[in-house]
This record gives sequence, structure tokens and C-alpha cells, in this order.
Amino acid sequence: MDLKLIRNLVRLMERGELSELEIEDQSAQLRVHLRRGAAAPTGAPVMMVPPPTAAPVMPMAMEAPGAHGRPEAGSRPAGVVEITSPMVGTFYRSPNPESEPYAAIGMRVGEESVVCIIEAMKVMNEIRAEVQGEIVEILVENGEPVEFGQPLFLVKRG
Amino acid sequence: MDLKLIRNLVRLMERGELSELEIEDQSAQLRVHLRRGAAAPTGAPVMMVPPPTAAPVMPMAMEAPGAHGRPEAGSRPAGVVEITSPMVGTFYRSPNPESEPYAAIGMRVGEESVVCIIEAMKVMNEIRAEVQGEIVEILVENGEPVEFGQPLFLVKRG
Amino acid sequence: MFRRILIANRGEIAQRIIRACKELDIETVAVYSEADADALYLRQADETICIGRAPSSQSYLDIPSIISAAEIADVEAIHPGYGFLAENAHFAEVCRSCQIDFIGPAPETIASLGNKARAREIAMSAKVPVVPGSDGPVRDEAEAVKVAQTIGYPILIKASSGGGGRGMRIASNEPSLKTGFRQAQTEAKAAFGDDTVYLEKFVERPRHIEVQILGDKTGNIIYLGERDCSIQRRHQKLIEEAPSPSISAKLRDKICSAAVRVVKAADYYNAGTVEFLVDGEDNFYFIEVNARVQVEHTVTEMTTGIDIIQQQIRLAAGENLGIRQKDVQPRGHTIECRINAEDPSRDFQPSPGLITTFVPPGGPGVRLDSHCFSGYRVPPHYDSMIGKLLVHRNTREEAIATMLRALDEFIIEGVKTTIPFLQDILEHSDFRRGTHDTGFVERYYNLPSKR
Amino acid sequence: MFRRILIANRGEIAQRIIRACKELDIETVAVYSEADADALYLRQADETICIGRAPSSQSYLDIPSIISAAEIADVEAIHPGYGFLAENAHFAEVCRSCQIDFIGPAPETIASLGNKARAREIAMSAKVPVVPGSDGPVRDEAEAVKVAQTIGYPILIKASSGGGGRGMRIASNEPSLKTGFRQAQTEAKAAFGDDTVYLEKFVERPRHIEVQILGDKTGNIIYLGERDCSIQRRHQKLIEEAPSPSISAKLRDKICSAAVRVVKAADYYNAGTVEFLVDGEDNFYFIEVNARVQVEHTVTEMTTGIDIIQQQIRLAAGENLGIRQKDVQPRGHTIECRINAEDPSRDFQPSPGLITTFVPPGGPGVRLDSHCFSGYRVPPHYDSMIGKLLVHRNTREEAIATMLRALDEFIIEGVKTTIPFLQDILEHSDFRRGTHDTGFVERYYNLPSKR
Repeated sequence: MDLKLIRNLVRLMERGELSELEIEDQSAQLRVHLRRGAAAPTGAPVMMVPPPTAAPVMPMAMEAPGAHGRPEAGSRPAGVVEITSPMVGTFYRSPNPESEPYAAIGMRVGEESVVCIIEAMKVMNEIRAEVQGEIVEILVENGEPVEFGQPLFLVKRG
Repeated sequence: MDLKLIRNLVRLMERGELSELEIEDQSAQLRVHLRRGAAAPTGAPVMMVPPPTAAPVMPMAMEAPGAHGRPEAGSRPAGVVEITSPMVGTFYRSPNPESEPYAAIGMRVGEESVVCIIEAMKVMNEIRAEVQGEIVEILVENGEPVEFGQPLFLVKRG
Repeated sequence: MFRRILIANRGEIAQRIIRACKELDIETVAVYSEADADALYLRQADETICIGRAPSSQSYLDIPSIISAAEIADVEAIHPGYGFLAENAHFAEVCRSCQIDFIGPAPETIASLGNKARAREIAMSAKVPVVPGSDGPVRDEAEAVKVAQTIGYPILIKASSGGGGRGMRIASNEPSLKTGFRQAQTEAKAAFGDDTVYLEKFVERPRHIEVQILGDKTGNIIYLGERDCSIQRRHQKLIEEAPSPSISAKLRDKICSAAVRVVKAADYYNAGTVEFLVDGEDNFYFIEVNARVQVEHTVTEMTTGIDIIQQQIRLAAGENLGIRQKDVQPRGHTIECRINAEDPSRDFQPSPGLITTFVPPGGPGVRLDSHCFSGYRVPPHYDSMIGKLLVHRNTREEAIATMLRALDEFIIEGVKTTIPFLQDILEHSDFRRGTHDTGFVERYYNLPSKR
Repeated sequence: MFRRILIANRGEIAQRIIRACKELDIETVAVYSEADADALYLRQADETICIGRAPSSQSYLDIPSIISAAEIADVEAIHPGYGFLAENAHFAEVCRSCQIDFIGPAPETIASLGNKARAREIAMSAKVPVVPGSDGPVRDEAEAVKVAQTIGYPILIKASSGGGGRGMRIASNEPSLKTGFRQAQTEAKAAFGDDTVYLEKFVERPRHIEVQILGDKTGNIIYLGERDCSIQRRHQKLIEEAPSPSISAKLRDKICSAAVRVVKAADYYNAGTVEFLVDGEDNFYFIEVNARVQVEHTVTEMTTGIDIIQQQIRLAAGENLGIRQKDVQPRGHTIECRINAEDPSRDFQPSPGLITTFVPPGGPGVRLDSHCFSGYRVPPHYDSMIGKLLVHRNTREEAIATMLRALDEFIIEGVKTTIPFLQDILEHSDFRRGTHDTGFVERYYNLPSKR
């Protein structure tokens, strides 16, 4: 009686998540019938993996570069929203060194107001507020490189 | 009748979480039918709630050989305790095939009563109950190999 | 040598390049999409820059974002990895115009090899056999029949705008050619809005043999031996190995020198692969040149002990080849299995999501290139490959045993993987005998009883 | 060949042996203590048997339990691994009396090589230099002085019952010898209840060079080259490598053939290691034979491509050596770092407990032998080694770069490890130059400024 055969059948059931297997090989004069896992209702939850399993690596996730240097959404006062960078590039507060910055703290902006320029591949891209309100904080220094999604300004809606 | 084959099949069922196994091998004139765990529906849910600490591997840990085939402490009626094997060896219910078994269901035992023999390296070791009460279940077949810590009898204290 | 490199890719190949750079003491800048923000390999990079949203078109395929990242990060070179922009001649062009070294061949080389007809001409000019065909579109049945007479049946009717096995039909005689030709045209029209088709000899039971080459900018070319990638499913490689179990030393030499002739004719430099079909009579036919590093470069690394990614970087930096052909001494046998997050029981549909448990195999002869770990979430936006498991042993038989052992150890919970399917293939007698061809998986998968 | 083997060990070496058996298609029976019940490698075994409580004396050192397990599991052979019962002649004897093959040399060989004086005689009989000494106990000062005159200063005064560096003092001239001798006797009396001491030449700035050998039961012996294990802390090896950066090809040949002479003189078979001290003038001295597989056998596996554990099993099953000396072709350079769950900042005190995150390194040239995983609890009862990280590259310089890369990738959270300490050593100029000796770690660790 070949144990390895049974062992391989069980492995097969595990891989295929079979709950039942029945084989009848008359040439080998062999009949095998295997049932796996508990009865359906209890069986299913056993297969399911509890969410807490990810716990040990959450610290990593929090440290992930994507999360670096970003103010936590929760840490902002109510009604204050971010203007984030729509592209990778270099942040400029004014069209050229001589002229005034587009946006300053305390300044009111509308959805269409240009608040800064992001230079990418020598192209100057005017960035609009896309929100109405008052600039309460400027999060990036003039000439500083920014990545996609990086917060540039905090705006108090209204 | 090859006990080792059965034992291996049972181990296989444990590893593969089989609930039922049925084999008919005419060439070997053999028919085996095993059912596992179904009687103790409390067992399955217990496997499903891992302590948060070792979360990712708890499913594995629960499958670890050490945990196999042992009735969960919680699943026993109050006052019922295990007599476990203090060594690896072969379990015998009587000193020799002719004589009566040391212990039978319903028999009262004292702490000093010999309940079985475990043969290890040709040495017959008398195993004592070390608890006072009544034998309510015999968990191992005569002549079956047992590992360290394996439950042999259930005893109702008193 | 470069001081700082940007890696314009993701997943295991991004990690692979970071590893090579660290061993060469080169700083790395990794770009990533929002979907990859939590990837662990990013923590190995010296700098990371988010370049856009999850969809490739808005991140890993977005040339302006990547070049802009390269500029703000002030890198000297960009490694494109494979896929995405790796064989995009325009991207290589832009890099050049921005004085950033593109780690790969020249834009012109990429462009000409990327054009099927052009690549075919180059191969023929190098006296390398190509699959006999119509050389260009076939207008009508009459012409088709004439061409067929010269190249012989069976004939493959292909849509010019097709590819990846789509829009192809086989004709084994003149009547079936005539009907097939018309159907192919109508299908092509429907599928690609272009009814131009061409004819090609149908190579029966072919094996996929490819040759890894390295070249420097002074024209030196060496080959690192072949890889057999005949285990494919829908033209996707599943298992690659070296050396090939099915070609003789003599044929190997012929194919390898043919490969060198092709890339020399294309003024090729850096790492590349020349792909061939080999039929049952040991005739071989040039298919194409992959002008990039390939997923399976790792197979050749294990047999030769040569770090191909490090070589790519050195060659791109203008170094001459430090390895002579006679220094290349393949040893033992290597097998690679691609582990994909797919469900074999559901026609290999992708199975992204949280990997709750990831316990990789280890021990003698085992190499794993994977960016995954317990708690990693496989994003649904990209390729489903989550790792490459390789083994290197003295013989093919031992390599198969070790691969089975390693696959059996590999614990991945939370997502479905192709591991069980790979185990089945490795246990199949055709594979063990090495008599399989590129049709093996489709045949076997449709008739599992055939084992 | 064996059908079924019992593994009388735990941790990474138990896993290593299971891997070898699976590749040889041999069934495995793993025994374990209650402390190891949750170990993952047990799931790779065909059968598992709990043999006792956590303390080794009640499980892995308990001969009756292990033999009893072997009998109920009906195995043909026992692999002892290293440590525990691996060099216990009595255990090997019991196995023989129970008709179970012990995978290792004969009990008689283990016994005679286990006796310092006897091993020394064997080496001398094989014309292999040993550290010059008194050859047995020295009664009084007068005799000590006489002996010293013949073997020359500096002199090491050793307690016969000592070992592992305990009860030793150095004398560089006659006066210090006289005083040292008396102190040594009193110390020995106090420490070991036995005041017999002997003298030995003190070898200055020695390097630890050992030779891996394989032998079959017909007397064929081959060597697989040397390992340099000079990076030690309190006689515990931390880093091993091959080939040795500090010996010439000529010296290598001399040492290797000396090793073969020693084991031949001991009627040795199966795998073993002959250890030597090599001084600054390239004089080498026999220390001892390790009559078992060693932790660092993996280093030789990577340079030679020979699977030593598989060889052990084949040789124990009575096969003749399938490898001839000329088939042994070491290639490239291998370095192994032992990763211990210890806190280097607290004098390397053990740091057992739950490993919350375990992300092993991978990629080119990297091998990891470890039984750990995210969620594994390191038991406090056993050796603190939790893994062996190896790299194999073409040159030593590349190997160091790859090892640093791999150590940097290795994430182990929850327990303290020796990884930072290993990184320091690998970056130390003495190690990079390969000029270090066995005293390096103590010197460097006391004066970190010395970098």
C-alpha cells in the first residue's frame, strides 16, 4: 500500500484547497476517498486569514518613503486643506526672481488662482489652487524639489 | 495488521487537516476508513483565534506537530485530567499478552496505581496514575507508539 | 564610473538594480508610484521620489516625470530595467538629449531592432537564418499560394498589426491556405483595423533558445551561453534553464556565434538577448533581439558567475569588457521558476492583495529574487510576477530535485500563486526528459491525463 | 541507500538535513523538544516525535529517548548534526548495537580523536607537526624550566582539566614561567579541583585554518580545501571564509595533505574537519579533528559545489566516494557570517524571544540557512545562532561587498542580533586586507578606535 501516493494526494488537496477527493483505480485495485477540513461552514473561516496578521510589518509601512515628511491628515485643524504637487519638479513661488511671489501667507485664493510654478524638464507649469480660501502655511522653500503628491500649501477653506 | 501504516495515515490526516480518509486496496486485501476531529466541533474554532503577538504564523503554529491530536484543555468536562506519557516508547495496557490490563474504563485509580507500561529500548517502564479518580477514557491502543507528553488516559478526579 | 543612478522601474528588478548598485558603491534614486509607496526595496535606496499615480501611464511610463525626477535628483544615468520604458527608443533619445546616460544600447539600435522587418534584414545580412516567409505583406490568395510554394507547408498566416500570438492561423495545404488567408484578412481588419497579412513557415514543435550577450562601446561582443525558455504559457515564460537540455555542444556553438553576428551587425552595446526557434531537426531561426536586460538574466548569472546588472552599469559608464570569451565558463545547471500571483485553477487570473505569510525557501543552491515579505500588498496595477526562484546544482537532475524541495518549502499565504502548477510541470516526464517544446504547457494543460 | 532517517538535532542543522534528505528522496523523522514544537522545519519532515522537555539533557541529549524514537519510527540511520550527541562515542556505540547506522565516523574513531593526547599522538605518527609541548603533565618548576628550554619561549601554561581558553597563562621568560607555573597550579586546583598543568609553545598571532575532508568506508579520503576561521570571539567562530586570504597555494597543499594523513592514520570515514594553527612564519600546527559535520560546512559547499550533507548520507549508507580529488575544483570566494540572537552592546548576552519581523536578504550570490521566520520564538534553552548568511562571489573583495549589502538588507525585529557587529568587522581594514589573526576580535573589540 503506497503511502507516498496518499501523501501526494493530500498535498494536491491542500494546493487545490479540495474538500473531498475520491479515486477508484480498478487496474490497481485501489479505491481512495479523502475529505479535508471541517464541514463547510466552519471550514471556510479556517481558510480565511485574520487581518491582524499584517501587524508586525505596519511599522515598516509607516516608515515607507511615501509617507515621509507628510503632515498626517488627522493632525490638521478642521477646514484646512492641502494643495499638493501634481508633478515632480522644482518649486518656485514666483515666475522669475525679480517679481513678487504668487502666494503669501494670509492671501486669499480662488480655485483658478495660480499659487506657484513647478518646473519640470525646463517647462514652467503654473499650479492653480483648485480650492477657495486663505493661505495659512507654505510648506516648501523656493527652488526646492518636490515629488508627486507632496503638500505645497495649507489653505483654510472659505 | 500494520499499526504503523495507520499511524502514518493519521499523521498525514493531521498534516493535511483531513477530516476523513477511506482506502480500499484489494491487492493488499486492505480497507481503511478514518474520520478525524468531527466529534469535537469546539476544536476548529479554537484554531481560528490566534493571539495577536505571533499573528502571521499562528495558523502554522497551531498545526505544529506538538499540538496535534491532543484534546483542547477547554473541550474536557470539569474535573477530568490527562495522564500523559513521560517518555517516547510503545504503549502496553498489560504486563504481558496473557494477563489482564492494568486499567480499564470505570476503574478507580490512586496516585500510585500502575496504569500501563511504556516500552523504551526493550525496558518495560511502569507508568503510575499520579492522580486519584476514575478512568473515563483510554486514548491509545495497546501496542501503539507514543511520544513524550502524549495523553494516554482521561481520569475523572475524586 | 557613475556616482548616482536613477532606477526607472519597480518590483523585483528595481530591487535587483539597487543591489547591484550597492555592491558597486553607487548611490541609487528609486522612483515609485503611489501604489508602491510601501515597498520595502525603497528603503534600500539612497533617495526615493514619488512620480505619480498607480497606473503605469501616469508613473512608470510617464517620461516627463521620470526625466524631471532624474534632474532634481541630479543622477548621471538611468537604468530602465525590463518592460515599461526599457525598449522605448524615444525615452533613450530624451535621456541622451538631457545628458543622462541610458543604461542600455543606443536609441538607434533599439529603434532598428524594435522593427520586425528591419531586425529580420539585419539577421539575414549577418548570414543568420530567419523563419522563411513572404518578407512583407501578401496582397491576395494567388500571391499567397506562390509564396507558399517557395517556402513550403505548413504555413503560418500572420496579421502585420498582430503580435503575442494574436491574429495567427496555420495552413497545412493549398486549400486551407486559400480559405485561411481570407479569414485572416477579415479577422485582422476586425481586430486591428488593418487587414494586411504576411506568410511565414510554421516551425513545428519548436524550442525557445536565447543567447545572452554583452558588448562594450568599442564593439567587443561576448556571449554568456544560451537559455532554454521552452516552458511558456501564451508566450509568457514560466520556467527557464541553462544549459538547454535539448541542444548539442555543436549546435550551441553555432547558435551562439550566430547571435554574436546579429548584434555586431546592429552595432549593439550593453546587455542583450538574441532569441531563436529550434525545430526537431536542429534547424534554428532568428526571432528577435531583446534590447534590454531580461527577467531571466539571473539564470545566466548563476551558471557563469557573472553579474549581468553590474556589467550593464560598467558598460554604460564606458568601461571596456573586462571579461574575455574564454573567461566565460558555465558550470552546472540552473533552473528558474517565475512565481506569479495568479490562480492556476481559474485560468491564471491575477490574484493581487495582501500576502499574510511569506516564508521563502533557502539552503544549498537556492537563490530568490523577490520584493515580497509578510504583510506586503501585491498591487493590482502591474505584472503579476512576485518573485523568481532559482536553483543551481551540478546536474539538471539535481537541480530539479532542489527546485521541487524549494517550491515545497515556499510558504505564501493570502494570495494564490503558480507554485502548484510549476510543481506539476517539474514532475512531468516530458520536462524531466527535456523533450518538451514551446507547445508543452498548452498541450499538457488541456490534457492533464497525458502525464 | 537509506529509506528513512531520524534527525537527532534541532534548528538550522535539522532543517539542513531535512533538505538534503528531500533532495535524495529519503523520508525524514524529526525529533523535537517541547520548546521546539512550533518550529516550521518540523512541517517539512515526514514524521515528527516529541522526545522530551526543553532542557537538552531531557531531550536532544537524552540517548534513550532518541533511540526509542528511532525504534518506533523504524529508521535505518540517525544523523546527529553538530553539537549535542554528534561527537558522543557512546551514542554512536548504542546506535551500532541497535543496528541503526550512525551518520558519522566509527565510535572508536570518535573516541580516540576525542582524547587530546591520543589525537596528538595520531598526528605525530602521521608526521604532522603539533604545537611543541610537554606531552603530558609537568610536575614541578624545575621540569617546567627544562621543557621550556627545549620548546622555547613564549610558553603557554595550560590546566589539563581546562579548555575553551580557561586556565591558561603565558610566560615569556624563565622568571615569569616559574611564578606563572605556581599560580596556574593553584588556579587549576581552585577552578577544576585538579592542579595538573602542562606546557605548550605559545603560537603568536595565529590564524585558524581547517581542512574539510570526506572519506568512505574503503579508506578513500579526499579534501575539499581549507576554511579560514580566524574571526573568533572567545573561541566562538563568527565569520568563516574560503579560500583563506592569508596562505599561499604551496602552504595550502602542504596543510591539506597533512590533514589527509591525519584522518587516514585515524581510520576515518564520513565527513570531518582537521583544524590547524598557522603562525606568521607559515608554520602550521595540528590542533584537533572535529569528527562531525561543522556549522561552517556550508562555506565549502559554496566554493566546491559539493553537497556535504548529501555526501555524509551516501557515505554512511556504504557508498564509495563518487568524487575524485581532481574533481574538486574550488571556485570564487565564499564568506559566512553567523547571525546570533545576542546583544553586542551588552557583552553579547543572549537575546531570545519573539521575532516579530524577519525579512531575509536575497539576490545574486546569497545563501541563507535559517529556521527562523516572522513570528518565530527563539527559545532560551539552546545555542543563540539563528542563521548563517553566506555569499559566494568571484573575488574576496566582491564577496565582502555582497555580504555588506546582504547584512544591510536583513531585517530582524524583536530580538537583538550580532548583525551590526559583523558589519563593523567586515568594514575593518585588517579584515579587508586579510591580515587578521584569531586575536583580532578581542583586540579590536577592546579598542574600537583602532579602525
